[in-house]
Amino acid sequence: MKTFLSVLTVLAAIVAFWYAACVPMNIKGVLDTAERGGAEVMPATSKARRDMGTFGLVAGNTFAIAQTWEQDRPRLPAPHQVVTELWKTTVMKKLTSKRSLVYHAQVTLKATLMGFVIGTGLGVLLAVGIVHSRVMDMSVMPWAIVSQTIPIIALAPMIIVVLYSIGVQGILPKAIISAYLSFFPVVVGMVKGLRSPDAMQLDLLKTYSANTSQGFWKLRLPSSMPYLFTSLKIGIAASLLGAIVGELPTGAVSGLGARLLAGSYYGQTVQIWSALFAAAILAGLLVALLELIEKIVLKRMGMQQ
Amino acid sequence: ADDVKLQLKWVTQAQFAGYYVALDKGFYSEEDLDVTILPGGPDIAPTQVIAGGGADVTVEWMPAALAAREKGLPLVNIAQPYKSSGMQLTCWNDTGIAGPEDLPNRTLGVWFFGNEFPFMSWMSKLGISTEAKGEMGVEVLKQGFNVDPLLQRQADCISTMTYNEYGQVLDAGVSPDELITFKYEDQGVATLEDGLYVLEENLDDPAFVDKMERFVRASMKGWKYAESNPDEAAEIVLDNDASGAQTEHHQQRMMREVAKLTAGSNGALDVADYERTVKTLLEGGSSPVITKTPEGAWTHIISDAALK
Amino acid sequence: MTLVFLAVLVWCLGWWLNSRLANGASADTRAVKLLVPMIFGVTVLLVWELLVRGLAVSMVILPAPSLIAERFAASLPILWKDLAQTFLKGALSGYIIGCGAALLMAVAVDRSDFLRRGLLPVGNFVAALPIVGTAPILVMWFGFDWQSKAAVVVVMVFFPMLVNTVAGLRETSAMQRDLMQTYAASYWQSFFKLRLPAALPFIFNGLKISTTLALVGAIVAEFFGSPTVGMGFRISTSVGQLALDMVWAEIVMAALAGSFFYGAIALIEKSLTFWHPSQRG
Amino acid sequence: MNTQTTTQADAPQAHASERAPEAVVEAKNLDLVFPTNDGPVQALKDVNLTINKGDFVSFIGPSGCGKTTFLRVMAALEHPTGGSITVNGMTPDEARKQRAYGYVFQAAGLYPWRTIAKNIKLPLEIMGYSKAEQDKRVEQVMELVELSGFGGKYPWQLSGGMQQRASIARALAFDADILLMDEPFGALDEIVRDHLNEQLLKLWARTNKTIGFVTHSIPEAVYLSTKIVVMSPRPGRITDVIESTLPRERPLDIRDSQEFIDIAHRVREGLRAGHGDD
Amino acid sequence: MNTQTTTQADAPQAHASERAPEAVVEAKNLDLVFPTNDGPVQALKDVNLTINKGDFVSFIGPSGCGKTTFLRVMAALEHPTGGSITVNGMTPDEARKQRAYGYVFQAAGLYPWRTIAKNIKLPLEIMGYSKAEQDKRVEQVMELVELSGFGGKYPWQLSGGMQQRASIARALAFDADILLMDEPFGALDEIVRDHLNEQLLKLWARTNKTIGFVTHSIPEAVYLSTKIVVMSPRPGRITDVIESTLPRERPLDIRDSQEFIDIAHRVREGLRAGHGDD
Ligand SMILES: Nc1ncnc2c1ncn2[C@@H]1O[C@H](COP(=O)(O)OP(=O)(O)OP(=O)(O)O)[C@@H](O)[C@H]1O
Ligand SMILES: Nc1ncnc2c1ncn2[C@@H]1O[C@H](COP(=O)(O)OP(=O)(O)OP(=O)(O)O)[C@@H](O)[C@H]1O
Ligand SMILES: Cc1ncc(C[n+]2csc(CCO)c2C)c(N)n1
Ligand SMILES: [Mg+2]
Ligand SMILES: [Mg+2]
Repeated sequence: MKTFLSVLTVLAAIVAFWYAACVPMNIKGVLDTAERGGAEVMPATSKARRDMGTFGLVAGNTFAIAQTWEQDRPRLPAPHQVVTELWKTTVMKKLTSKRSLVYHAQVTLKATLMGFVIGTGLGVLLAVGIVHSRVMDMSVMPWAIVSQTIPIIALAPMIIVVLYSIGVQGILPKAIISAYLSFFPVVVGMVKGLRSPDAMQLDLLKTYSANTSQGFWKLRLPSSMPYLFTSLKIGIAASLLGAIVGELPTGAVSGLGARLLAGSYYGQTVQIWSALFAAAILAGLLVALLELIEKIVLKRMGMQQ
Repeated sequence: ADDVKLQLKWVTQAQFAGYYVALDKGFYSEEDLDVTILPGGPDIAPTQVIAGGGADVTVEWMPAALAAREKGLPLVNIAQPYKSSGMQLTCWNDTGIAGPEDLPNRTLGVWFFGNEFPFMSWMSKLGISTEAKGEMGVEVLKQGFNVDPLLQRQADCISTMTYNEYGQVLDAGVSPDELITFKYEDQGVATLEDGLYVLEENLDDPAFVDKMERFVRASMKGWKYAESNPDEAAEIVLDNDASGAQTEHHQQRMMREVAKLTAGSNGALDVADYERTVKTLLEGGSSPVITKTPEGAWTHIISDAALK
Repeated sequence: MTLVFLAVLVWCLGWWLNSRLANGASADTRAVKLLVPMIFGVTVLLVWELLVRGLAVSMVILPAPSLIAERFAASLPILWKDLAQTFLKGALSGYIIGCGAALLMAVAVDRSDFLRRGLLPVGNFVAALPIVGTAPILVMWFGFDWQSKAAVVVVMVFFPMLVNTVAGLRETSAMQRDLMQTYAASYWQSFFKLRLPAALPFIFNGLKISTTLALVGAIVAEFFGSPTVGMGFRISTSVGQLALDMVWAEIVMAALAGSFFYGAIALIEKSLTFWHPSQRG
Repeated sequence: MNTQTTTQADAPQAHASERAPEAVVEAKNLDLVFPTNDGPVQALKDVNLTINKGDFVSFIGPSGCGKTTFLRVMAALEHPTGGSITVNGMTPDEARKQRAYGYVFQAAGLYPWRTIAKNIKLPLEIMGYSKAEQDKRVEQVMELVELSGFGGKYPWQLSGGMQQRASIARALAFDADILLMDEPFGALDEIVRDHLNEQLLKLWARTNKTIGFVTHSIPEAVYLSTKIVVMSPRPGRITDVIESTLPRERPLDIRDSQEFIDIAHRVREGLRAGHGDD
Repeated sequence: MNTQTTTQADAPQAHASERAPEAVVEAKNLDLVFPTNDGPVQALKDVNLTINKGDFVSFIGPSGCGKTTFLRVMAALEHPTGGSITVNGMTPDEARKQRAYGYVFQAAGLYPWRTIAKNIKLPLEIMGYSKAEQDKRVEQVMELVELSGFGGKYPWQLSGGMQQRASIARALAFDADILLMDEPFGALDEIVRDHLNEQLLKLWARTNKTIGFVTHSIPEAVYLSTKIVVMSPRPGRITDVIESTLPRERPLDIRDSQEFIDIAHRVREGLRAGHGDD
């Protein structure tokens, strides 16, 4: 409840700031339109306005302020424009329509989930290998880090083409790009988690002469749980980003990535923003779902007080 | 039916109306073809896709195709539905630009990703450096996907296509007399756009050649239908746009403009146009796209057979 | 086919060599710790080279490492200019601004329970905005040069850094805080003497994550508009020209710069958080 | 069980005749309930206690009876859910602001990023002692707890007992009026313990500090204290308060005196009763 | 100092005449050096010790003298840098593989995601006891350490002393030949301690386990042990090994006997000598 109130206040502050920011951001566009419409603008030509500070423009043309929140192609769309667009493209459209964000979100979601499963599965396996094998630890870990310094957006088209040339197409290439982004946080988190038992806890098992698999199931895995969930939450957000990036070199025909791109292509800022928000909301929902599972699991395990 | 995969150069839009019309009107199935149209995008190099076996035939601009050929990817032009170039440079009138001689010391938006070659040739012909702003140089920006750099006045001029970006500038509320445009056709540096290209080795296969004949025939039928029924063609394009981002108004206008560019072509490559393109590219200044006259970069076998 | 067979052989050989080294007597020496990943990397490169040649993979799909190396060596001046533009100007300045702002914000958030509760969920939301969408917007706002790349980096690194720092500042044990209470230490005293040192491992976690984000972010942003220099610019133009060797040369450069950056931060971390169990090893 | 009320009521008066006692801590009907998810835990119930200036009060009782909790209430680290408590006539919170407390926790709780010497220096830095004074005091207390020479080591390089001694040194380094110690000598052997017991008594006599001291050792409680508080668990309450009749000057061999043995016996009986309770 | 060699050399023979002793642990010239960043720390130096089957051996000495380290060497948790040690005629590592050890650590070290009962069950699961047997044994040892009824609680819901008792129960739940206990009763009050001491002696008598026991309490060491090992620090070494002459049957009041007091005196002297050393 308290959280809710705080979030609400912060949101209100952000929205207020956002509306205020719209004024200087959009004033030039508004004045250009107004000038073309024959209105009296100060200064009169677009060229002169270009060299003026935005706040000076606002001060000189107070009549235009209201219009900065209603522009067609604003530099910064006003909150209500984004919300309206979101509303129009989710609730007001048939779910199967190509213009429905829900439809596009669902396309992206499929690739995201598939990539997430592949990525986290691989990440966990790799982490287990790294914790149990010195060779893996010493040779793979540095390269896992290097792999993340490679700009995926440059690699994505090539991944798609290479997979294409060996006959893999459809959702899988996108999922692989998504997995590429999500495996790393899981590896790092799980390695940390699997190594989190302290010396005494490990020594205890040694005195029982427990074997490696017992050590894994009875000590390492349970103590890695909080780390696992933290990295899963980062991982799913990364998966979503990966799926969106993966949509671009497959022709960006559908999915949130396609919406983002199309919006960008036609300078439809409102559409970009609403697709952006849809992506963030989707990520939020996925993370919230994981959080719920985390709560249940940790409670069952007695790790949450 | 024979499968054909067509890779487009850009996203689904009226620029490719002929193919969508042929698909939708059943021209392809009449020829016993099962055609899949793969949309392109900013992150897709059609030449790379065809090299990887992802497509049988691709829509590409000739400079990029010839460049790929020199890089060791033997692409061959089998048909040329676009007769003339739609590329132009669009500037604000109020910046004082009246002719090409006013371009130095300006900031220009240019498309890269294989589309920069005509611009480079033009600049080299004008003797303008693209390295830095100055008396004899311009500042070049890698333009993104849209016309914002012009609208936001981050650039004095940007590249536009007659059928697409130029319309977007007008849609933003700008009137044509606020702008001045330099068509590449008028500047004598036009290069061929939107031809159909296949891998050379495939042409040794009679079955493939036969397939392509039928494909070109049906595509041209689609193009001619689209030219004469622009609104219907635009509608078909809209139906095929899976992203749901295109608007009817924009596609209808695009179709009309595109029709002007395809009007002069029956599908066969005009060798004079080809040679003019090669000449332009060879003159491409310090780092020309191609360094020697290409051999075997086109063939009339298919268009001849298709159009007889 | 023999080349493919050779590739398999090289792989097995490399792995065997590493097993010997990693489980050997001198496994903890600095040399071996460097050698093992090196051998792994060389093995991967060899296998790549052999496979590409053995399977006759087209150079426009995947160039062989030898070709990439050749291109790399031949294009050093261009690579350096691109690195300066993208890494030094874009990524680094964005990294410093973003991480610095996040640190300050974290302190503010940590002081006020209200802000923490209200800002963190909103922050998590903003962090989930996909860069592919934010980059074009920021290019539109901040222009084509490195400033917009820095802005993208700021947006990318801000929240991972904020979340980590806030978590770190709350990491102290109850007893450690109680001790400060019995001294009636002021907020800033307990901040500098207890919470900041205790938070360091987390702060470095955030800093390390941010290094990889920063470079990738700057490169990606260049796809959406840039001057005619920069790693992202070079990559996207080269792909259009099918100059895949150049693309890979830039990727190698990015990986080198990124790894170096990461390594530098990790080194600082080691010297500042030597006391933490994870560093005592 | 009702020894409690009588003893407590008498005690202050008995003392009063000797010298005017000045109450430092006064707890009245103190209650403390921890809300936990499987029901509330009554850690302290109806606790009444007066501690006078210069008292050395030991708390003894089975584990879980609330000794730590009561110490924490005195130091304003925990807030009672019922009753009242004053320290030097103020609330514990105000007293804490005046830096009235030195606290030794049940576990050492040294900061791992500081060396032993720097750990001991911590409160001195916070309270703004001069550099020279800091160094002098660190030197002194390290000697007192026999850790000279270990100043440059990090906590994890020391054995458990050495860490505990460092944490005692940390609490002794500055001049707190009230010293609260939670099983400070638990991890130490008898010799060191005897030595530290002696040192602590000397320090107490010299500085006239008021000391609250939790221990599990009956002889230690009897040897050190002017007042022994016996507690029993579930709910945590005081079952007996024993005023020591031993003199303030206490050589180690006082532990063989009949008086000592009698008091120890009474404490043991009280403890046993507490254990029988549950 | 030279009591060490004589006592040790004599001891096995002296015993041998009573009943045939069977050496369980034999340490010869044991050295252990920890490499740390400010130079090596000699934790054990030239340690010689024989522990016979059924012995109850206590280790006592100032903190940091190497008691924990020696226990860890016996349990193969630490490897000596010099000398040799055998357990049941094998290396400690081999003995560990045969599950010869029950170990109680200096801190409780319970797994926070397991309830008390499940914590105690852990070794039984690992060693493959049947479900029914597991439950029976958990029941038994929980009663032994007076924790019945707390089986369903999680560790953080218990006070420090209760956690320590749970960890003792965990080590008693399975049939290890050798029980190694590192200050198991340090956090408990005297009453519980007395009770657990008695219980431990009974268990020892019944099962004929060999027990290694670290304590800081002289009476506890004397009351429990057949052999008391006195150690001194820097470097950690054995200064005295005292064979107890007390009978195996030991009622609590044996602590008032003269024999008891004499042994305790000798231990105290040994300890004091170790302290004087540094
Ligand atoms: N934070 C807490 N939340 C819930 N219960 C608590 C908390 N702290 C202490 N308790 C409970 O309060 C009671 C008193 O605890 P306290 O730590 O004061 O005991 P103690 O006398 O110090 O025991 P010990 O000798 O074992 O240290 C115990 O039953 C304990 O379980
Ligand atoms: N991991 C380690 N690294 C370095 N030095 C260590 C380590 N463990 C122990 N020591 C050192 O070895 C010596 C013996 O330590 P040990 O823990 O055996 O003492 P102890 O007799 O058990 O003391 P206590 O009674 O305080 O538990 C000490 O000086 C300690 O500082
Ligand atoms: C990154 C990027 N590269 C190239 C183009 C240019 N382009 C490719 S196809 C085509 C025809 C018009 O739609 C145009 C203009 C672009 N827009 N964005
Ligand atoms: Mg306590
Ligand atoms: Mg120890």
